[in-house]
Amino acid sequence: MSLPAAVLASVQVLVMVAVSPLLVGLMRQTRACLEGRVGAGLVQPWRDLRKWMSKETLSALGTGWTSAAGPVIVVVSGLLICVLVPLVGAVPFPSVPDDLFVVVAVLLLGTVATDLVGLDAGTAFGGMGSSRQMTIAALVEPTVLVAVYALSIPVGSSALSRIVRARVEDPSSVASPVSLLALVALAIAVIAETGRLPVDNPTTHLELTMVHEAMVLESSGRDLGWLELGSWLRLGALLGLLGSLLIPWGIATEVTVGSLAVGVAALVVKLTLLGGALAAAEVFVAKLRLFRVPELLAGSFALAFLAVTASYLLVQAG
Amino acid sequence: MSLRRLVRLMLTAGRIADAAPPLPEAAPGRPPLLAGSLHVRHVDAGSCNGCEIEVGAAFGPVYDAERYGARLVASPRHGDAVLVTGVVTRNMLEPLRRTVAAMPEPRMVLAVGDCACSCGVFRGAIGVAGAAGDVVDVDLEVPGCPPEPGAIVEALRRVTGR
Amino acid sequence: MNDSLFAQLVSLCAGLLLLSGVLIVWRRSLTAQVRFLALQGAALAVLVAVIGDYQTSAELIGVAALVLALKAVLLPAVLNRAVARGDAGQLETPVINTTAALIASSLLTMLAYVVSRPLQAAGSGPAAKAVPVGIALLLYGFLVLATRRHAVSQLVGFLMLDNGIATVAFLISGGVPLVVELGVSLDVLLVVLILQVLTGRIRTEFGAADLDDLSELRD
Amino acid sequence: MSGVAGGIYTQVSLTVLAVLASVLVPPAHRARVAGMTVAAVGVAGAVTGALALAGGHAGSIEIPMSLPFDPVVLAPDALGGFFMLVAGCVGAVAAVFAIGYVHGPSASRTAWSALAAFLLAVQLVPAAADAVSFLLMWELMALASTVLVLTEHAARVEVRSAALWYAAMTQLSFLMILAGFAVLAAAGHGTGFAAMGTVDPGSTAAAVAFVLLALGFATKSGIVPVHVWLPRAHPAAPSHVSAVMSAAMVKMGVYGVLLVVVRLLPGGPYWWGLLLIALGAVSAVYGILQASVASDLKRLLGYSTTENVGLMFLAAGTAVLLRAYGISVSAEVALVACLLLVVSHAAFKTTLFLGAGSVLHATGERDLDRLGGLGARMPTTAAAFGVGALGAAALPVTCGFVAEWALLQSLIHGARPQDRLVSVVMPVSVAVVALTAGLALMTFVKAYGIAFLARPRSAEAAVAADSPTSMRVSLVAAASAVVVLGLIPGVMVSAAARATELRGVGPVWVGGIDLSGVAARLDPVGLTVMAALVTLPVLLIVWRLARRRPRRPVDLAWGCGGVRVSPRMQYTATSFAEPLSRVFDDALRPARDVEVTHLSESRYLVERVQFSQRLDDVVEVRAYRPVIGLADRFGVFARRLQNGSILRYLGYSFVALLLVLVVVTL
Repeated sequence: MSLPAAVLASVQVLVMVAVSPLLVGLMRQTRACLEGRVGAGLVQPWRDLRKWMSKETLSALGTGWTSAAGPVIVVVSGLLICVLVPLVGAVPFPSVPDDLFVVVAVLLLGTVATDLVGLDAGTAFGGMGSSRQMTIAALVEPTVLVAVYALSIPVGSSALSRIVRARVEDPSSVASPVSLLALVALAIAVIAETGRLPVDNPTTHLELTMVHEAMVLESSGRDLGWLELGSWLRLGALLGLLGSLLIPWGIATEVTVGSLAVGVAALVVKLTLLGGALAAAEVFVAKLRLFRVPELLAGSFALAFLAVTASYLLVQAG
Repeated sequence: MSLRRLVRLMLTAGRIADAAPPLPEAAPGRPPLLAGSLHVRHVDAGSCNGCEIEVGAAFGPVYDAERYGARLVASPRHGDAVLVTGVVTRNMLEPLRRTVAAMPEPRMVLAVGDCACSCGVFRGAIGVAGAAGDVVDVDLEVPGCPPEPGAIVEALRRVTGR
Repeated sequence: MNDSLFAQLVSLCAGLLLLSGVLIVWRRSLTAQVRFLALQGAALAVLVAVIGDYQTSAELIGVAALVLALKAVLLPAVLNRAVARGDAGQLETPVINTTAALIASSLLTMLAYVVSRPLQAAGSGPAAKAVPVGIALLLYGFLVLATRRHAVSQLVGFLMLDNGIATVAFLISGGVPLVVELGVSLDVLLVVLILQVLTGRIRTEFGAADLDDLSELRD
Repeated sequence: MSGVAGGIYTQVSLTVLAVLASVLVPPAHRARVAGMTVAAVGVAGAVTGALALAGGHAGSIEIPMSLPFDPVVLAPDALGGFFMLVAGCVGAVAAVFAIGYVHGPSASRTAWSALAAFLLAVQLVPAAADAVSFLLMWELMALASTVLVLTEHAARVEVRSAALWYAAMTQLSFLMILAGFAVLAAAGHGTGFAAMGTVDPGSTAAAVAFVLLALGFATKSGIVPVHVWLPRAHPAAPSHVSAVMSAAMVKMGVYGVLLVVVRLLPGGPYWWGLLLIALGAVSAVYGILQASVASDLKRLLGYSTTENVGLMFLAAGTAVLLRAYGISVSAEVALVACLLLVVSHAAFKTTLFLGAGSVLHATGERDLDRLGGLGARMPTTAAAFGVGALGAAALPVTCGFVAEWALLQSLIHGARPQDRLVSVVMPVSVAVVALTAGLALMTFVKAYGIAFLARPRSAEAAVAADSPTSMRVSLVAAASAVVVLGLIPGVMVSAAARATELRGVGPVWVGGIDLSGVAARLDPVGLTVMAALVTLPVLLIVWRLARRRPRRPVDLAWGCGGVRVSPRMQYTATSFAEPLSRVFDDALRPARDVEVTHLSESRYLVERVQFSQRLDDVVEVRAYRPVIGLADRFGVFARRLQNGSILRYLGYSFVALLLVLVVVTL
């Protein structure tokens, strides 16, 4: 393992752990402001997390080690994504590629862990949440991979760092139809993967409309803390990835103190912009019926496919 | 509502929330862990729905209990406090006990409204098992029939200390 | 205008055309469909203007203005009136579900790409590369025509088909002569107006313009 | 005598020994003795395969025949050795599993003898160097497996119809392969593979032979639409047999396809690739879709085999297509991906079928809707099945992930804008693979989560206990193969590269893959180390928190305060798959029925609600039922001619004689 990559990875992990709860706080705050409320403040997720970690953890009869190990796996998968995805800088490890297929697989590992926690609870709601989440995850996968395929054609590699680096060197490529279509498709996929509106309502209290909440209904104390932190990390990392692809400026392409500082600052700015925009957009949309979600995902799939086609049609035209 | 009207409403309405009243003194024996973040599980043990409307208002935009760190949650496993409204009817006796038992320590029980505090007008009525205090250990009481949202928010602030 | 800027602008317009086509297939709300049709018309107009500027042909710029007026403003406005006279914001139930239609449209795009090689050979330069977009629009148009029930959607499909043909024509040969274009445009306008009047009449008589209901009129 | 030839002799003699052992040893010791001997057959196969893989054409056995053909030759090349190695490993593990598993009819003399013969046949199919020996082994494989499928025919009625389906389809496959080889032999003037290799791939004969062979091999592999035997035969057969059938026998179809496109007719035209891709893509999606809604555990695994074989066909087709277009680097990667899929599927499907067998052994249930809570009761089985499920869902760090990664790499690097066909087929294939992967994830989360987590849904599941040692040992062996091959895939990549004589791929560092041709590399060990580094601080925090406040057990899961929270309220496999079956309503066509019974007092009060759902295989209903109906009608007609009266038969003979006489004189 090379030293610069290791330094960058640790910086990314530390920054994301610190920032992703704040990102969630920011999104809730944005929503509160638009609804005319004051809001709980940026650091509220951190307060919640601190409390969960020190609270008692219950495990119901019939639940096994899955319920205990699942939340930790979710967090680890979130942290691994933060290592693999170019957020602060695009300097990959030589032996572990930041290949998007690997990233998706690690992401799915977290999804599976959450799902098994939901199933292990042995309640109707847990199973319901798992089933829905899995259905959505299964249908999102084609969109993600085809969008990546579209992004990888101009670069000739599915390694994220290479895609991002190409964008840093030639920012005009961001505005090409290929990249825009693929990014829109990817954005819908990210929304579905992270359980935001209109696919899932993160603030719902109605069991029958839940997806993510239903799976974690049975978790308490630090289990809940890990699960929530994991989902925040995942949200942060995926939004950060969209940010790196959409606004490639500021990404460190070499590891120096200065470039890392710029990279961290740029990451915070990008997350603020994207998180704020996402939260503001969420105020205006209602949750889709579960059986309308496949339509949305098919739409994003069609966009991803168009991006691939467009890359054949139009790339050499330029 | 069309998008344009919604945006205009947001711009004209601005901040709806009332200014925060002064911080009340902390509730005796409140667990320090719950300072700043209090997740509330609401149990309607047999209310006339008057208190529900007030609880809803307390978490609405005007009183905005969320700014003090309180939030309603969907499961007692996630909660730190059970908020009981209404007299405890016989059918809700066991579910109420179970809800409190299902909540991880440290936990609190808030009785909101006269019925939950002391059975109110339903004292001795048929099907009534008692007040919340007769069934579970109540830590904080909010009297009133129904209590004002401000009073509910104040009780929550006595726990969160914000 | 240099070659690379021209190519980029063409590809941008082509991208917009495709996107608006897919969005028309996607959305079930009639208002949204008409809005995206207007967007498509505008993209087509810009495309024509770009080609005109590149070939420094004043005639083409004129055609662009005509296309803009007709396809981005006039026809959508006519359709909007038709929609507004029905209940606003109505959703329709297509023959095949949206998911299948969207997947079909992705496959149609691919098909367009495969079959357009001979057409591309007919043209030259960077513009001809985008010919499959026109074919794809044509196929989307047919898809919409074949799978939608509402009369307004059918019109939208028909117009998209027309847009596709126009796109191919402009990309390959820099457009047809002004007179022909004028004639075709007027034809289309006439068709739409007649159909609009007809649907209006049908609605006042029977209360709906759903094709399934209309098929019962034969008896 | 070379090592390979010796290995083949050893396999044959061990098989004879195994048959003797199963016939002669008394029932009390039969399982142990016969099981170990059969396992030895498998080990011998694996060693022979490894030798053949290492040495290329390292040895041969010639059996002279008095027929007017070339001599029958068994001479495994590197590719054959690769498949022999895989089959041998699967067979050895399954045989050890069988020692503890067999009971009743599956412990009989016939079953053990058939198992030995079956294993030998599976191992020797890839050793064949001419069409005659290939077909002989192929037929032995078909017959032995049919006997094995029939094992439990006395106890369960459905076994008979399953065996009938299997026998019919497998003979159909044999006939098509026979015809295909016959065409090739006629064109190449010889039954040896060397003679057949001289046929020009562009000729009509080659095209006809390819179609016949591809369809024949597809039938054996369970490719849609000739897959109908697979979801029936797997639940019918004993689990260790299902494992060998699914993990080894079905692969022989893939071997056959590779034999044709790599060894006999390399450089076939592009449409061969398209045909294989189309067959593969349809099978992959249809198979996993059916698997995701199945609630019979072994039926689910059977359909998942269809999916995986579909992916292998897709990879092989991609290799042919890309090679025809001269994109040889990606073609090589696709070929290697195909072999990786073979190995990884063999590893995880063995694990899964043996795991299912273990569950069946402990509970007597295959229906997921009646399982649950087995994780606490059968920890070894649960862990092994979990690992297998991870592999089948293509998640890191298992061999399934590596294989799928390689396949995707070959697909995304295959497209070149100047070749329109390729650049259209590649993204469609990526979408197919992605959808398949997503649905596989759902399928195996369901299989594992419903069977092993939460609370038992039936009394049988509640009293389950873990299986005997031999079963656990083989389960652990198979599961560790899934993980080890996933951690250091370099081993299987080198083997695959050697089998196909490619140079564009190789191992990197401890055992990762380096696809230098497409500039992609993967090192699961590095990924694991990184994951461990990230996990360490988290675990430290968990440990400290757990010391401060240990977990408190409570008696019930949260059920909204409900008083009657029973295990029947849990989600079942059917309910888990319900959203998906709705999304894919048009493809699956489930028959749903809701029956509401009202109280007699008032129709506003409901006494009970009954929901039933039936999912038939659409292909079977639409394509096979009409054909079978036609055959039935023909049979009824034929019965009128054959009414058993001796006079009538004599009459027929007389008429026939007259006809012959007339024809001869004319």
